Amino acid sequence: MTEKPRLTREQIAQRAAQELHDGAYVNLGWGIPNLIADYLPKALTVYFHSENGILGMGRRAKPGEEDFDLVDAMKVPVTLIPGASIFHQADAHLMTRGGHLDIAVLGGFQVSEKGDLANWKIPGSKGSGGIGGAMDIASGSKKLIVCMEHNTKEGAPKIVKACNYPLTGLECVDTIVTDLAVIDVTPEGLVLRETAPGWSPDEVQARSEAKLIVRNHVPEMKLAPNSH
Amino acid sequence: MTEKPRLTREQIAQRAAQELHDGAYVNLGWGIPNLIADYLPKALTVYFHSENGILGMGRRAKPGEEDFDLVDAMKVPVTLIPGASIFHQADAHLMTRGGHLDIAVLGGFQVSEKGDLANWKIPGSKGSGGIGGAMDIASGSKKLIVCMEHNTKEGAPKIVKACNYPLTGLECVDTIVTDLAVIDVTPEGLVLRETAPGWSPDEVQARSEAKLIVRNHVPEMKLAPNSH
Amino acid sequence: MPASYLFELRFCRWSGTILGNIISVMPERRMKQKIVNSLDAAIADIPDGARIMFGGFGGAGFPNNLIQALSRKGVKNITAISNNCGTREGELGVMFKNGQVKHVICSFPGPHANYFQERFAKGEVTCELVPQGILCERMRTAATGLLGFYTTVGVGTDVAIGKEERVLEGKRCILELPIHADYALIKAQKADELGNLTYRLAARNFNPIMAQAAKFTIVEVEEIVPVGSMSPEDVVTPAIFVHRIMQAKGMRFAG
Amino acid sequence: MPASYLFELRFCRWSGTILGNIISVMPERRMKQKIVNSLDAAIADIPDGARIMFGGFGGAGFPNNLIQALSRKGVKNITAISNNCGTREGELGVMFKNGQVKHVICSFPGPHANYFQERFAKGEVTCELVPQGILCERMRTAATGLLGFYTTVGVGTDVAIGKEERVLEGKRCILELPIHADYALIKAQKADELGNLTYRLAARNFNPIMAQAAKFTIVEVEEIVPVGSMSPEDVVTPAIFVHRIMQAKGMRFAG
Repeated sequence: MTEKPRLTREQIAQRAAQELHDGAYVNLGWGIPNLIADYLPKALTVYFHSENGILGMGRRAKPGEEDFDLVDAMKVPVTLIPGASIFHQADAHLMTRGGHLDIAVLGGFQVSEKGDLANWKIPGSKGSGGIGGAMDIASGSKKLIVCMEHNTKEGAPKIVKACNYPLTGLECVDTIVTDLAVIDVTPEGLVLRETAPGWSPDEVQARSEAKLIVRNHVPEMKLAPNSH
Repeated sequence: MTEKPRLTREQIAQRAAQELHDGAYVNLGWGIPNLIADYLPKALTVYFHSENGILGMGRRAKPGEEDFDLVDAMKVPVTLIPGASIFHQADAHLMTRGGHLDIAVLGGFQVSEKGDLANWKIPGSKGSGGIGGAMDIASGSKKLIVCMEHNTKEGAPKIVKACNYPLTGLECVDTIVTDLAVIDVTPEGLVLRETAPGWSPDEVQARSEAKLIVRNHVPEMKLAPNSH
Repeated sequence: MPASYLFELRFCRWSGTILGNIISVMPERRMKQKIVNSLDAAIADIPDGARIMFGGFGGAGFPNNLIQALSRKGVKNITAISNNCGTREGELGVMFKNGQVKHVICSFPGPHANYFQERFAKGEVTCELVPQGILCERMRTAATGLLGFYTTVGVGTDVAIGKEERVLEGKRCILELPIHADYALIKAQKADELGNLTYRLAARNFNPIMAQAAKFTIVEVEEIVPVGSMSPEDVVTPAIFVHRIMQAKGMRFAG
Repeated sequence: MPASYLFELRFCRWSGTILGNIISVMPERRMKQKIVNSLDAAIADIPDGARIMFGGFGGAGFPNNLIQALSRKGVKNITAISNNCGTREGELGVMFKNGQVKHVICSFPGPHANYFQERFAKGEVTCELVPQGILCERMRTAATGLLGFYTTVGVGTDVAIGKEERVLEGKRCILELPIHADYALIKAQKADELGNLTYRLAARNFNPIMAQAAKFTIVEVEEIVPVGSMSPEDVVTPAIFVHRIMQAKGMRFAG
């Protein structure tokens, strides 16, 4: 089945960037979340946290500017903004786990209707797998946003009733931004807040396993004018 | 009963100072232990720890030299030696509790034959009492020395079968230095290592409630030539 | 458009230039919001019944000016978490003198905490004594989002009364629970305008731990410096833990 | 004789003068004993079967020179505690390539840990995956003499399998136990001759925690500076946690 265009990974990041607020302390995970820094609304000042012990990361280092003692959690050489601070990894995770970060954004394989997250291991995959900081981040952030495609490459829904992938955390997700929708996890269940341009709530529901609650009119996402 | 002269508080400190070894990291508690710094053998370099976050305390500040941001655990303005470091109170007690200090010296009200220590509250005393750092220090130091008078002012033994004062720690004391004796706590019980000049093992035993084990000849303490 | 170019656009708005790997930007919007201009304003929203951590040890690093303001405001029924209970009317003493504290969690009230002891004797203040290092760890446990820890400290003593005991690694240990607080009042030497802090010598003591542990941290400092004038490696308390800053000349009660 | 006079006598022997409140003394005896002159000497006494923590994260702060020496020495059956498992032959990679590690406790082996994955697939290496912050806390728990802690992290996941679960503060949590080690191999920027350490930027990462947690800490540094040339407030790892120091030019495997 040929489908309508979905959001690109960059556009998912662009939409997720709108969830950040001025002055927020923010951790961005691997994958789509890491693209968010490129799409911050200009009016925002956000302080980026890295779990290897940095608060106040700036942009990536340009060629020739790299300092390999100053890398982010993805090993990419970065810069610092004025007011940055450096600390050890235990203090870095004191911040994640202790509820000090305003917003964390992680990638995801599956999110359940209760907000359970699976994002570290595909069942049956070879090798050891790896957890990294995701479980600490998932457990403690004031607000956890998951950015992911709405469906697997094979078309299977990633918004599920219950995760059957290895879990990262229970009932930890607050908001899901996919290439089809923005969805909030509420005590009543998953609430469909926005759909991708050109997609109806019914079409999004059809590509989800979990029930999506539709309240009144569901608007389409607005991407910023400097869209890619 | 008029008794023979016992060691002064300063002489107890002087004898206890001989228990320190070169290069040791050492915490000195309130009271007699705090006098030990004055009696270090000249050949020793010892690094003094203070539980408010100092390693490498030097001598007390002289008049006019005081900096009230640089005080020891007794609130006395001190100095630093080169190579000193400053840290917060949690790291200071990471050192005490985590077994990083080579030697700690505390005052005592009672020590039992198993090495239990009571040093923070006299039964029936008015007021709240106060624990301070003593319980952390007692729990974690590689070697714990207690300095105290052998008997109360009323003549009651402070080396007891079991403490009836509120406890500071169980089976934590390694060595006791009193105004009558040096005693080691061993798995077999309390071993009398030395007596004060002019005192016999029997006389020391008579002033102790707990049984003191006497192995072979028990020498008299030697105080350093610069004795007070 | 490559990522670095987008960043550059964003920073150029703040006339950004690169200094080594620190990009010089001036995010004006946020950095002044934590700074207040009076001691009374600094503590104005602290309500009766609040749980408050107070930094300081041995006469050093006490937020004396904030404590004086809190005393003036006349808040009542405070639960105070502090190593000690003041020296006469100094440090926390004034809060006990005025009968503003109902419960204190401390390690060592101190030989000059006469106002505390008077109230304690009358039953007007209750007191939980905690070993000093365990006090630090219980606060740090709250700071780091953990729910409790096992320790050998206090086993077999009055401190263990009512606490769960078990054996781990062959050692008797007790369960200690986190100490949470609504506010921390702390003292630092310098703050930058974002709230990064440094401390002077042994005035550091409990202050960095309390800043991490409380929900809302108010700091009095000797000096406020511009953002970017503190080396990132020298920051002791990162700005994320600091919510309000007041520059105050150091009032000291050495006891 | 007053106490201060006795102190002065002691310090005068080291030609002590007062600089502010730092007394300039030169305790020659101890300060050189931690410094060794070769990488092989630095790790010479590490036996087969040792439990070793290795600092470093994201290509920064790895004790690469010490790891290379350990690999040359050919120790076997090592239990490695490290955030990752090397990048190809770099960082810890060489230890897996040579089959020197039997068990690893880590959070994220990493996309280029091919030698680890090969051994793991063959069952020659076992692996305990630990959430990264919990890895830090379990090491810090060992460092600080505590016996375990409760956390919500990992509840309901593979990480919780076999662990005690209970409810505290209304939250499901699991018991995590300390991670002890015989040695830590770490990387710092500067050491003074006593072993006080500072780190450069994000090369700090796990190094200070591991220095505290292991029984014996061996550090490679870029630079050794005289005692007294480091400000006491700037020391990140106090000398008490450092047992052996080797100056080594920085070998880097950025992966």
